[in-house]
Amino acid sequence: MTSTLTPVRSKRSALTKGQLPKYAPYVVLAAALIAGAAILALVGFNAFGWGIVSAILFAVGLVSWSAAVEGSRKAKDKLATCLVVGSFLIALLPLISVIWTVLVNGIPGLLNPGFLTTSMNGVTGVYDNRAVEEGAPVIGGIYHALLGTIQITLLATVISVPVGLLTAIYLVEYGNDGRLARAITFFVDVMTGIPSIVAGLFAAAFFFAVVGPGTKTGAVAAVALSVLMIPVVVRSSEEMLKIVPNELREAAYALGVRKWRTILKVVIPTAISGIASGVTLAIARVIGETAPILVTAGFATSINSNVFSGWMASLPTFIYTQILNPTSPANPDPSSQRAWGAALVLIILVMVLNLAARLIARTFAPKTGR
Amino acid sequence: TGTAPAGDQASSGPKVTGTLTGIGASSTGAAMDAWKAGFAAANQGATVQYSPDGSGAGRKAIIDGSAQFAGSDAYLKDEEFESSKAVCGPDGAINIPVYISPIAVAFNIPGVTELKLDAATVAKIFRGEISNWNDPAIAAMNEGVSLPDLKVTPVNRSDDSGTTTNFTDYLASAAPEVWTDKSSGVWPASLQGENAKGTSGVVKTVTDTPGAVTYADDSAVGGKLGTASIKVGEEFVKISAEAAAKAVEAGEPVEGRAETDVAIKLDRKTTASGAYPVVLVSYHVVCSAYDSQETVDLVKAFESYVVSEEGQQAAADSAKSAPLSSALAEKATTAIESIKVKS
Amino acid sequence: MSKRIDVKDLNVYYGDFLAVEDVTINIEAKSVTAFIGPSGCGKSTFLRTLNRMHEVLPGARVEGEVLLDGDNLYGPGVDPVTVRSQIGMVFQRPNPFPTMSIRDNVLAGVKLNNKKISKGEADVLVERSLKGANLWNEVKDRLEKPGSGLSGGQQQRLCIARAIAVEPQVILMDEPCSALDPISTLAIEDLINELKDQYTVVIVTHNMQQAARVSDRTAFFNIAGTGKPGKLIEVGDTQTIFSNPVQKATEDYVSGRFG
Amino acid sequence: MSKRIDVKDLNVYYGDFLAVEDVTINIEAKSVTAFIGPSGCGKSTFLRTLNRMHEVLPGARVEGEVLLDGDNLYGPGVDPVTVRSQIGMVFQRPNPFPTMSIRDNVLAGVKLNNKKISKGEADVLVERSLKGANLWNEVKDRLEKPGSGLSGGQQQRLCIARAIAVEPQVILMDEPCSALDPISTLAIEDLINELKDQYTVVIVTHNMQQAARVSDRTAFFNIAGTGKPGKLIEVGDTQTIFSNPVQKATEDYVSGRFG
Amino acid sequence: MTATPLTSTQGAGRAGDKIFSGAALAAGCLILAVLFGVALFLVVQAIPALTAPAAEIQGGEGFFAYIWPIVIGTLIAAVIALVIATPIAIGVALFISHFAPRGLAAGLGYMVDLLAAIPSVVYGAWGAAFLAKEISPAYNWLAANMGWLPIFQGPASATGKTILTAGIVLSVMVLPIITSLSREIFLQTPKLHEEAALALGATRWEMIKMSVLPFARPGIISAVMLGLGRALGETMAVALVLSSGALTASLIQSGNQTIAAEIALNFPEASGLKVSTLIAAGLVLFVITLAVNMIARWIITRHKEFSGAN
Ligand SMILES: Nc1ncnc2c1ncn2[C@@H]1O[C@H](COP(=O)(O)OP(=O)(O)OP(=O)(O)O)[C@@H](O)[C@H]1O
Ligand SMILES: Nc1ncnc2c1ncn2[C@@H]1O[C@H](COP(=O)(O)OP(=O)(O)OP(=O)(O)O)[C@@H](O)[C@H]1O
Ligand SMILES: [Mg+2]
Ligand SMILES: [Mg+2]
Ligand SMILES: O=P([O-])([O-])[O-]
Repeated sequence: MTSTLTPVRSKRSALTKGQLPKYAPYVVLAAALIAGAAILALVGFNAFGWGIVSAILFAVGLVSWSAAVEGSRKAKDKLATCLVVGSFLIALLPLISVIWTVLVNGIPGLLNPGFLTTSMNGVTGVYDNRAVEEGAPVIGGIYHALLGTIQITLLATVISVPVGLLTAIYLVEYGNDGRLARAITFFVDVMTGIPSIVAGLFAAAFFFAVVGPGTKTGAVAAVALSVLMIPVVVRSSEEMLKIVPNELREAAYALGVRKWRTILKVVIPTAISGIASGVTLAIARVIGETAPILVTAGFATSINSNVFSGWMASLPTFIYTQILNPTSPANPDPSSQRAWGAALVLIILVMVLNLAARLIARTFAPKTGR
Repeated sequence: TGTAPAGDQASSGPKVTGTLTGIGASSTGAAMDAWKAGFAAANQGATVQYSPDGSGAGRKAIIDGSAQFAGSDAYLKDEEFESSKAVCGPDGAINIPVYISPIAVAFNIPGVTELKLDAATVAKIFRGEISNWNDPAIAAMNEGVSLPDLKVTPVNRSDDSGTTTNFTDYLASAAPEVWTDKSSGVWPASLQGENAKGTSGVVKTVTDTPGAVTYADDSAVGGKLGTASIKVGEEFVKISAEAAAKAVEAGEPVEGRAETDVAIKLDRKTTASGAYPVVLVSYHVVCSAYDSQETVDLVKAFESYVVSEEGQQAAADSAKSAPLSSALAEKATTAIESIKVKS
Repeated sequence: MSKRIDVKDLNVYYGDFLAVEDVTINIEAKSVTAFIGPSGCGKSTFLRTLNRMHEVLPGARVEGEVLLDGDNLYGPGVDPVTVRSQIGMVFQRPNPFPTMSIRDNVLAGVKLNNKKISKGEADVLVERSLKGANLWNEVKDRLEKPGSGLSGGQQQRLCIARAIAVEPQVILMDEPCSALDPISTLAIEDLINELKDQYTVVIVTHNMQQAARVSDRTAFFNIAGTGKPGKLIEVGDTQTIFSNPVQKATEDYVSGRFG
Repeated sequence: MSKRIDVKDLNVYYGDFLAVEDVTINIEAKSVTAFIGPSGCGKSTFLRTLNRMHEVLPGARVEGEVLLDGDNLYGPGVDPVTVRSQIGMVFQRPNPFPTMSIRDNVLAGVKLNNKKISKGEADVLVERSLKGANLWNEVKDRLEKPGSGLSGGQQQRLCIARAIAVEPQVILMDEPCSALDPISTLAIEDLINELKDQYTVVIVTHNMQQAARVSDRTAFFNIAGTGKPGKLIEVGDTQTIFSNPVQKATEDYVSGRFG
Repeated sequence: MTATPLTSTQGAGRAGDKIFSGAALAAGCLILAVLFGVALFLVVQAIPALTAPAAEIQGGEGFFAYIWPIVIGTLIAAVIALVIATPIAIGVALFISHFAPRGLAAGLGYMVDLLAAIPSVVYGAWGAAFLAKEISPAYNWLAANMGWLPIFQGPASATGKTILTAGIVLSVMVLPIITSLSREIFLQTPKLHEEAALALGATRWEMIKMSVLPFARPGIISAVMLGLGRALGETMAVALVLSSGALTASLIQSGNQTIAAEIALNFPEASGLKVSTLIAAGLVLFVITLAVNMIARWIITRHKEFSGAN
């Protein structure tokens, strides 16, 4: 056999035989868009429906063409790709919608002078009525709630992360799948299903019993949030620790490294990115909680910088009351503006946290660069 | 910042300091904001904190001693009154009316801002027995109003609520033949319909849904929705603060309570001219006796301010509530004066 | 069933790092070609470019042409999946699927193309492949057990069985015997000898004797120094390379004390 | 610095499965002992019992005694960590720490144990260890790069460097050269030769020549069949084992064609 | 044999091990203690409702009659949420880990994590004000065209605030939980196993099926369990979105209720026996979670031998 080593060959490569041409997806996409528009024109056109119908037509068209030309394996691969990309696009819809809602409604509130630096102390419906009826500026801010949220969440994190991480470590490294470990695993799962309000009531009842009736402080709220946070931390950390390869542990043990140092310096750094993700997830999960804070931290309208004494506000409770019990029931718009502004701040806060966690994770994460 | 009330009545009493803690109804939250601000401005060193956890939570709190006063849109139940004696002394807790709120029947019918309805028609609307706004029963009472062919969507409160208690109490008393359920804070489960959480929730839902109708504190309805005049006796009474105050005056004291207690049993079937009987009275529940003089002074000063003309005006400005009538305010003041240190 | 491979001017990169430079080599059909050379000179890297496994690593890319019976593997529109189903591979580190039983591991590749293989056929295939890899006797009683509970050498032979089960046209083996004992090594060498009647085989080995025993042609790779790219120094008939190489470097390497 | 190991009647289990049965062997101080035998016969398993790495696997356990200079490793109150810091190990599969740079990988034994070491000392140690493993030249310019970007053989040498950096009294090596080219293999063999002046070395190898070259004594393991436990068939001077073994099985194995 | 070097040295280091493992054990036990505390709290407070005469319980027909419709409602909402969220979340996680261009993946992951950052009140407000309105034409269409299916029986709710809408909002809320955990695990799939599949000529999807999904399976189940916990226990969003009512099979009519929302809606005004009833409802939810988890654990352990890790 003489190999033709000329780079430009007229005959089609055997390797690309029975394969869709490169432009196939674009052709199908164009066809799907046109057909989608046609179908939608029949039932009444709207952009959203057009997108959905075209996407379905595209997937069906591409997959069946591929099935006809390339066979079922490639077609399945294309189908999977369509589904995976499609699910991502679907997930973006609510994200964009919610973020858009929050941005549109929240920016006016956020741009209010003093929104981040003042509290609601002394703000009454009179001002809101004036704002609506006479066009006066909307006053009142979220400083107290922001401060409260940060402190309560911080305290909850300080409680939950060590407990959660240590528990995960126990389960993966020490539990040996024994009876206790299995019990903990099981009950941690059960704990994830505790409704947030029950966590709040439990924490409140606990502190009422231990400290005295009417004990409502940021710390009580932090305990309630910890009950919600711990299972998320345990679950996610446990999964991440489990997939650290055993050979790394063995490598450390063989160097005469103690188990606890191995865990701290080899296992955790290897899993840190996942753990950080889990912790941020847990924080995000509780930082937006309303119900448990209402029953544990009281309801403050003024600034309190001590988590261990006195009532404390938080952003979610602030948002909640501003939406459901506007400062002026007759003119709820200023309250709603403050609520959305606070929601925006809360989201930004979590974003910043998330970024920080990723940075931390990156510093310790396995180096894949070269 | 805060309102600086002129002609300070509360500050004429003893100088008070300390923190007063209240828990209770969320519906009076806006008024409480006004009272907190007004009271704090007049009394340096004294603060009031109020957590709008709900009336039930408030009553629980005063019974177990975790709050010094409760805001409640119903007076204490008998068994609650009995258990309050443990913390509040032998005379138990007393109910002081602080806030009157007429409940509007508010609807969203494009082009219609006023309707006249009687109790039975209202009941039928909310039971789903009248399903279109052009129903003859409605038309008969509203000559000259062009009623559209529009589906009726009744919207009720999804949460347990004082507004619902008073509204269903009105329907059950004034139209017992149609409204066969007992009065209750929870909407009867057998009725299918739309609902939403909180006064602002139902108002918003109705505002967004043509043909929807709900019942809500008048202050939150504002001018956005149409409101119904209710048939009392032979006339249709438009909702207003005065009409609500009249209906409250027609009520009677509740039996078996402390001598000075001001709990009112409303008469929903009143035929008093100009009275609007779909009304809710909110109370502050306070102890008849407290452990320390300081607390007594604080409670007295605060509650006096709340029921004073000026306090009522502050609430009206802020929350658009209906002020107490002077007769009622006087009774309330007497009750407040009776608060004493535990012996 | 077998195909020839012609590589022209191939440069292989990890990101910006040129790992293998300018390789031109012809690999005959139905023959065994051995790659030898010091550690880190790019044998594995180059081998992985022959079935487009290289590009799986992030940032990794190639320049140049690899022709499989005249068709450029890296031509426009070529699907790496098609390439890989024709060119099988055994890795330097054994990698059985830990979630599959031994039997399923062997059948993993076969099932991709032939879903409806009957149980009987499958049994025959499993037995033949495992026998080919000299593993049958050791695992025949625990075919349903997970593949991860095997010893290092057993795992490697399982991977060989998995690769030959799909009967690819070319088989690339990256140090297939490095974890094996002499008996298994012997079996694998026998297998390679059988395979070359039908398939094209490329094998990376550190074992000079092995290269001499099994291969028809040998390619010697070397590296000038740290950070420098690996290069193909010489390729030729195995006998020539071992007895009479052209390059001094080759001679030094093959005559060095052996491992 | 070196210690002798005496094993008495050792049985090794994975759960209920008896993997290695009834081994009695004496390993002299300052000597090199090679373990040979077919794949799956329990060489790795037995080796791991010598520094109590075996028990790291869930369900794994041993019965019997292993005496390090007369002290039973499995005696009551013995801390496995102490054992392991005196008896180092190189694994069959290279396992550098992915989170660490090449330099930190070498220093892992020191740093993970929180021992204080000055930068200068550390530099000296890194260089000495990497030179010992014949890796220095290849990585000296990229010591701060991650260890996972190395070729298979480079990773294995990195693991050897890591093990000798802690200067244990006994070094166990599980096929340390299986992934290495002849030059590196040579370097490692030289290293072993140096090491035995000070340390006790145990090495598992499939390479008969290597066993013959580096070891003073050789132990042959074998397995009767699938599911049967591995057994120590014969142990003796390397020369005797290769030229004049007592057992027929040993003779068959060492005289077989070699890999 | 006297004190040997093997036993005598490094006492301090050994103490470190003891302390560390002790701390880990203590943390685990603390969790059990807290959970025991919660359970005790629930049981003690629930007893009056469980023992009270039927007529005194809300609805007048006893606790069981009161609770079972909302148990079903809770399960319906959670099932809707998981049925929608699980495939999408796994798809999104795969997209980020194996499909998206590498440079983009981290940013995209970050975006999905943002969904977790949104407080539940905001989800509630969004669901009630925006989603319900936008989706109600679709419900009308379903009622008109698919009404023969009991779950799409008309007439559709005028406000769109149905259990299906609540389920959709819940699915958006659990999506980031499942995605984030699955994604991290997908990313950790050993390259070795991915390459093994690819080298056999597997397409990307086949590679995922052969090596990624089996490896991640226990992790995915854990992630789904976390999501389920959230879906079962979510309070405020459901309270705001759902126009609750009696149990109905139709998902597009108003009606149905979940336990957590029932508690949140009624607790503030509750007193006396009503409080006990609500807490008993919390206890029931607790038991449901327990049961669901037992099933899930059972599934996981059944396949233990082939678990991908290590
Ligand atoms: N994933 C990677 N990223 C960056 N560089 C790499 C990677 N893998 C290998 N290299 C580098 O590429 C070069 C060639 O490596 P390769 O693995 O091909 O060597 P090899 O000849 O197979 O060696 P060995 O015989 O030790 O397996 C080496 O310098 C190595 O450090
Ligand atoms: N983790 C494990 N669980 C159960 N059995 C195992 C495990 N690891 C190894 N085995 C079994 O124990 C026996 C001995 O295995 P071992 O790894 O010690 O063999 P080996 O002599 O080192 O072989 P090789 O030369 O192939 O590495 C084999 O039958 C193997 O299948
Ligand atoms: Mg290699
Ligand atoms: Mg081995
Ligand atoms: O005052 P409400 O109880 O109706 O909110």
